Amino acid sequence: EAIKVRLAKQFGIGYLPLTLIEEQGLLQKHAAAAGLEVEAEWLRFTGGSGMNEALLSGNLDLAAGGTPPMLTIWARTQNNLRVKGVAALASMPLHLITTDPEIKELSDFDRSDKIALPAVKTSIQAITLQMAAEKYLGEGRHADLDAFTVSMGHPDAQLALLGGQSEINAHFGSPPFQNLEMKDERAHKVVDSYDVLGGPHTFTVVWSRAEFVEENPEFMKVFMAALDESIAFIQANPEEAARIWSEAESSPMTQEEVVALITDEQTRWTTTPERLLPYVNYMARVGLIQQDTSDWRDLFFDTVSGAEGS
Amino acid sequence: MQPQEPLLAVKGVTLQYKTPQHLITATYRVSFDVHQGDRFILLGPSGCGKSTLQKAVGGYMAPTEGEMTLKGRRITEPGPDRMMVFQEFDQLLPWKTVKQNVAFALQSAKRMSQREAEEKALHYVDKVGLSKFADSHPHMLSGGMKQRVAIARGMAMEPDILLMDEPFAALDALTRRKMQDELLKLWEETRFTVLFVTHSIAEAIKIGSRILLLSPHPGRVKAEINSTTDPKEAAELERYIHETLFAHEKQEELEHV
Amino acid sequence: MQPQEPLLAVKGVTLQYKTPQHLITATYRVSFDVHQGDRFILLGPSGCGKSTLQKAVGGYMAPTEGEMTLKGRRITEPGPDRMMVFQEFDQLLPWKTVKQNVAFALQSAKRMSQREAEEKALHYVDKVGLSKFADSHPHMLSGGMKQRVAIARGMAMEPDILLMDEPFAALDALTRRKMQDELLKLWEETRFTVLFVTHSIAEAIKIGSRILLLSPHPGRVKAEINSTTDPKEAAELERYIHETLFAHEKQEELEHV
Amino acid sequence: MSEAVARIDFGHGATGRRPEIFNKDVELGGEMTVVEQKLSTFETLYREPALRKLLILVVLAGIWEIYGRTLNNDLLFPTFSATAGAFLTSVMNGTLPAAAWVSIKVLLTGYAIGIGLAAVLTALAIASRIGTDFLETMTSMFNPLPAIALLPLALIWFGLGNASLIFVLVHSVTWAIALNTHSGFLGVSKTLKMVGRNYGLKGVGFITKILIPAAFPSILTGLKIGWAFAWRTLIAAELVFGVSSGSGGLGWFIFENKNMLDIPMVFAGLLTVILIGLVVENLVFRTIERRTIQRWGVQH
Amino acid sequence: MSEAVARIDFGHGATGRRPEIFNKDVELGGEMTVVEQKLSTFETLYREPALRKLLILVVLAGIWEIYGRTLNNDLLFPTFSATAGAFLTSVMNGTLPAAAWVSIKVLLTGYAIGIGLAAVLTALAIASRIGTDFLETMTSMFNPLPAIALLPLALIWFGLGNASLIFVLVHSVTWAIALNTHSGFLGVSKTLKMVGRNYGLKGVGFITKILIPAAFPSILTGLKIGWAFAWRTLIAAELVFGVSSGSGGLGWFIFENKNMLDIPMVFAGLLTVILIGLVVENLVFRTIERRTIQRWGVQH
Ligand SMILES: Nc1ncnc2c1ncn2[C@@H]1O[C@H](COP(=O)(O)OP(=O)(O)OP(=O)(O)O)[C@@H](O)[C@H]1O
Ligand SMILES: Nc1ncnc2c1ncn2[C@@H]1O[C@H](COP(=O)(O)OP(=O)(O)OP(=O)(O)O)[C@@H](O)[C@H]1O
Ligand SMILES: [Mg+2]
Ligand SMILES: [Mg+2]
Repeated sequence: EAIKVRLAKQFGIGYLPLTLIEEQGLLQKHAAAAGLEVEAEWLRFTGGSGMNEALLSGNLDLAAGGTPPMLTIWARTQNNLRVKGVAALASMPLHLITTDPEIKELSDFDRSDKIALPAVKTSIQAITLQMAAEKYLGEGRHADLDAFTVSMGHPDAQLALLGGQSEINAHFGSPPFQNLEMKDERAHKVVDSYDVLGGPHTFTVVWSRAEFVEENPEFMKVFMAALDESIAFIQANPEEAARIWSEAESSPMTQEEVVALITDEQTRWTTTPERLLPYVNYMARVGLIQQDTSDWRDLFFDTVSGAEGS
Repeated sequence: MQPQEPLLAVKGVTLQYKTPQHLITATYRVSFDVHQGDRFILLGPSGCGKSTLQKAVGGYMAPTEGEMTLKGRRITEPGPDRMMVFQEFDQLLPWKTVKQNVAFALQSAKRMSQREAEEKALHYVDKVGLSKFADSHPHMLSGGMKQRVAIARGMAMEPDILLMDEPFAALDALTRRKMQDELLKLWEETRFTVLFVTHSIAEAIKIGSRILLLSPHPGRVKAEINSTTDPKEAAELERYIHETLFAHEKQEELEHV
Repeated sequence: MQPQEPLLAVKGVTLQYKTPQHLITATYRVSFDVHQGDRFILLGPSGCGKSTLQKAVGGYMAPTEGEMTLKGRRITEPGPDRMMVFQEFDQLLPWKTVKQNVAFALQSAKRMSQREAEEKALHYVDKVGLSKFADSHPHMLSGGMKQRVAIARGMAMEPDILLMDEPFAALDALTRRKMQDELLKLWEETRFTVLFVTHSIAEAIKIGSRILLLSPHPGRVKAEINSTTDPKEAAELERYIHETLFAHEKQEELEHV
Repeated sequence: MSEAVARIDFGHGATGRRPEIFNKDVELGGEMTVVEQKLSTFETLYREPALRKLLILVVLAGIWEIYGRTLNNDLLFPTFSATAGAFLTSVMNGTLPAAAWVSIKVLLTGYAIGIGLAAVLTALAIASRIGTDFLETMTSMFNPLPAIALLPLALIWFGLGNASLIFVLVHSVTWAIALNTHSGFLGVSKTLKMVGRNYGLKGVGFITKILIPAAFPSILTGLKIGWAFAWRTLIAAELVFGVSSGSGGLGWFIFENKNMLDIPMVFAGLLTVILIGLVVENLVFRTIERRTIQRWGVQH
Repeated sequence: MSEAVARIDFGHGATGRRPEIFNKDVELGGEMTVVEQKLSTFETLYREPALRKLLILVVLAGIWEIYGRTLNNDLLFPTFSATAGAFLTSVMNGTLPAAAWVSIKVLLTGYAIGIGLAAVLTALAIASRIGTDFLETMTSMFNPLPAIALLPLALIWFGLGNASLIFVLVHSVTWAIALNTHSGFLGVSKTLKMVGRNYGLKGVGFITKILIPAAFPSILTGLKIGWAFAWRTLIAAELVFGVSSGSGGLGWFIFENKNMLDIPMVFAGLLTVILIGLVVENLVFRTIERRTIQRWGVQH
């Protein structure tokens, strides 16, 4: 009997491993090898919150998105549904970019400036910004920059930033938007999340409900195998991966641009979670979530527990 | 005195309009009986509650006090057994042509086939002299023409009891006479019962077999009398009705002078 | 013959209603002159275009052919110098009380102060016998009462020319006579001009100083005659008008028989 | 009461056999006492609209509670009691009232401007044919456009913040009100229009003194729809348009709590919208209706 | 033409001096020729609604083009010509028609169900007092709720995909139509209602044969508003609800292109919404109006 799975991803280069799995039929391939039959339905969401709702209502099995939605739902469900991470997809840096030449560092922001980011206070960018503020401006000043932030989707933020006709003069984005923005001569980087966290950190993750994972251990193995293969493929054939991705997403970026994104020295394609604990600890400390842990393995099913995460 | 059961029995009926601010008594303890085949006229000054009485008989208003029965059964809701011709000009369905307005009533109320209904409708539309306008919509008619359509509709329905509220008021002398004659002719044929409101005493005597005289607002019964067909008696009756209805005003006028 | 300039000159006026499907000619080349102080009556069968003519004089319709001038100036739009009393019952503003309906007209058209307008309004509301209902909204009135409010409004405005379309049709004999007398009394006082539509030949002779007889649809001028106050002449005139208006029908009837 | 005092047989017609009845004392009037039928207690209660509505609300809350309990999925659909608890908490700590107040301020501004714009458009439409065509064309073109379509223009013209929000609100309010008002104006009885013109009223005077009162039921419906859609749009727009932190309204309150998966709080935010809707309907719109439409007897 | 043929002086009243006029040949009728005033060419053209509307559209497009050029900011607001170009391209390669078709299918389903539900609610409201209260309460409560509020329930009841979208659409359509229909029903003249009851019509028959045609202008306004808001909601909801691969509608088309920063494409998607709006207004709603309201003479 076929196992029906519903998987979701969002827009962006961060979901490249999933795109490859879909486009290359890796799930079916590994399922066949394991003697299973898998029917996969791929869904697209525009944000983590809709995805979480779909997951909670049993309309979705594997969700993929940024780390905060996963951490939030993890913190909320440990007493009931037990939603946890399945695997990381990639570690990528987030850049705070501005077009204002006056702004060199965080302390240069003032009332007249506006920083666009996906969701004030709750998105990974907003949290990273707070952590950056704590680190660069000093203890207890983590919320100082919140007053300058504005929630806005990446495309709109980029248009506003580069369109230059609004008061938005900074954008805490994500790849590929930040890379495209950096091409503009007025743009420069103010903060790099890797600096804030002290090294690479996971950007996109896959998560699921305990019920599904525990009922389909074989499928989880198939999924992990497919994920491993696609990541290996990305590392081995970045050009080919770029081509497949461009085609699947009908991206307007050139092949070179996509390859550059994939092979960016800061980007790491790995299923191993990196530097999630600082996020969890920080979010728990400022009260964004009610749970805390000192072991990153608490955040994940045993799919990746063999790895050396953090 | 009258062994026969009345078709419509109105017993001590008080009709009131209630609005949040006001309580208006339109008629006060009005009683009368209408028998099968009567041409019963309601006559009274403007605002004395004639239309209100008709609406109550039509089943649109429940009396505050008293009782109205039709064939022994209490009147509780409107129905096609009591076909109404209203005083208002907007009683035609604007989305139907003249012919359809009449035919639709027949189809709805009598479950006639469309064909049959249209034939009958055309017949009555012709009777009121509107054949040329059979396919016009009501908004293209003059006031008097609209009222004639309503009359045609009422007559075409051949109801047990036809309630007509000043149907001929908007008609010129000749058309009015024609309509009166049509009504009487139809009555001769089918002997239906009609409850007719009018302002014209002459019309009351001509059309009616029995006449109810109402006092000014709120309407109470002043008299209920028989009509006549004899011209000399009619003249006398007319004078009498005139005096009865306007006695009060006459006195007042005298007092004023 | 008549050196005096007419107040209202209607010259060869054809009035038509155009709808996507139809073209209806309401009146055909009608001409007449109304002089200052005339009580001019339009008399004719139902649907002959009397209301249409009034609306054209009122400035609501432009003639397809011909010309209408008021004091030598072509009529192009409605205005308070030609106050209208319509045939329809829904001519009162439902959001104003009886008193306000009259007063509002005075305030809007004559820029009277509210106080003055209300005083005058009450005076005329009293004249039509509705003092008791001065603070009622129109939906609480009977058909005849509504028309009386409209009459009060028309008279209160004291316009150059008062256009009345069957104003008394919904009134009972007594109220009607009272209203007729009020109108004539007012006319005695101010000698305004009135263009009056009626169905009653007797009323035409009583109210009018000059009478226009129209043919059936489409309306054409059959005759324009003077009225009279002499009772004997009046009877003769009534008979004459009756014959003139209904000659055609009489013949037809004869042919039918 | 009056009594038959004389019987004279006048007529000799078909039904002439019947005795005639004459009441002499009618003019005198006498005291008019009316004996009314009493209503049962149930009917008296049932006649009270506030009670009926309360009953409906209680039933709805009950259904919510029961459904929430059977579903037993607090992260997706909390029970009524959990929502009410969250509501009380956030009312107590002031966050919810603050957010609601921010939204209401913006909303009322946008609503007022929208009404004004609708008035202008409808006035033009009534005044001339090209105005009618303009209104019809604009409405059919712009009314279906979602708020995101306006984002670029809003950013260029008004920048971030409330001005842009108001712009979007105006967009969601204007067309609905204009459509209803215009169709209301067109439906005003020909006679009433003639009466107004007869008074010499033209232009603005004609519209405010004749058309608006005469078309009031339609306009009020437009206002109700506009009000509701203003709320919807505001809440959605706070997400699309971005909110500077610290100044968020109800939309932001909902969105933020949703992001933190604090679902009872999300529902508390929605409950606030519902409550405001109920209050406005029953206090504002009902009162207007009672004072106008009902008193004028134009709805039956 | 008729001619005065006799002059007899009947009266001797105040104005009795004037000669009397008698036209004998009136009854014969004669040919009735009417000489009409000619209209100027400009006026003839101006009387053509299609031309006037076209003019408005051309002017609007012109304004767009000029504003777009002066702004010269293709990232925020492309010119009309750039948008038209993108529109043509995506029509040619079939992506836009496909997306539009997906949306239209969902939309029509939701719209139809919404109309049905509104009909039921309004029927209940007309039938009983508690029905009226129910409709009023539900409308004032739920109409202001944005689509996201329904998301959890939609997910539980219908799962992902079109069924949920339709649910949200119904929510955006029903209340507006029900409000308009109900107020239309209430505004139907008392006399017409009495006429209907007089025919023995009750319940559904009364509603379909009397109330609906009599309240048609109101209902049509409700339908127009519902139609517009269905579009708005659909486009916004496609983003909230996500899409299974390859099945996106116009909302998704817009979102996707925005993500790729292909702004002319985004505007081409919006232009499609506008065009559909124009077509529906001028072909569907106009035709209905011409066949009903205009023929019946109920709007002036
Ligand atoms: N809808 C209403 N609300 C309140 N009062 C009303 C209503 N309709 C009529 N009335 C009042 O009831 C009384 C009787 O009205 P009705 O229409 O029955 O009079 P009528 O005899 O038909 O008069 P008319 O000959 O003028 O038509 C009047 O005093 C009127 O003010
Ligand atoms: N709005 C309209 N559209 C089309 N035709 C109309 C319209 N109004 C009136 N007519 C037609 O014009 C003719 C004259 O109508 P008008 O109302 O002037 O008659 P009238 O003399 O006032 O009749 P009545 O005495 O019955 O009121 C009628 O044949 C009628 O069908
Ligand atoms: Mg009456
Ligand atoms: Mg007329």
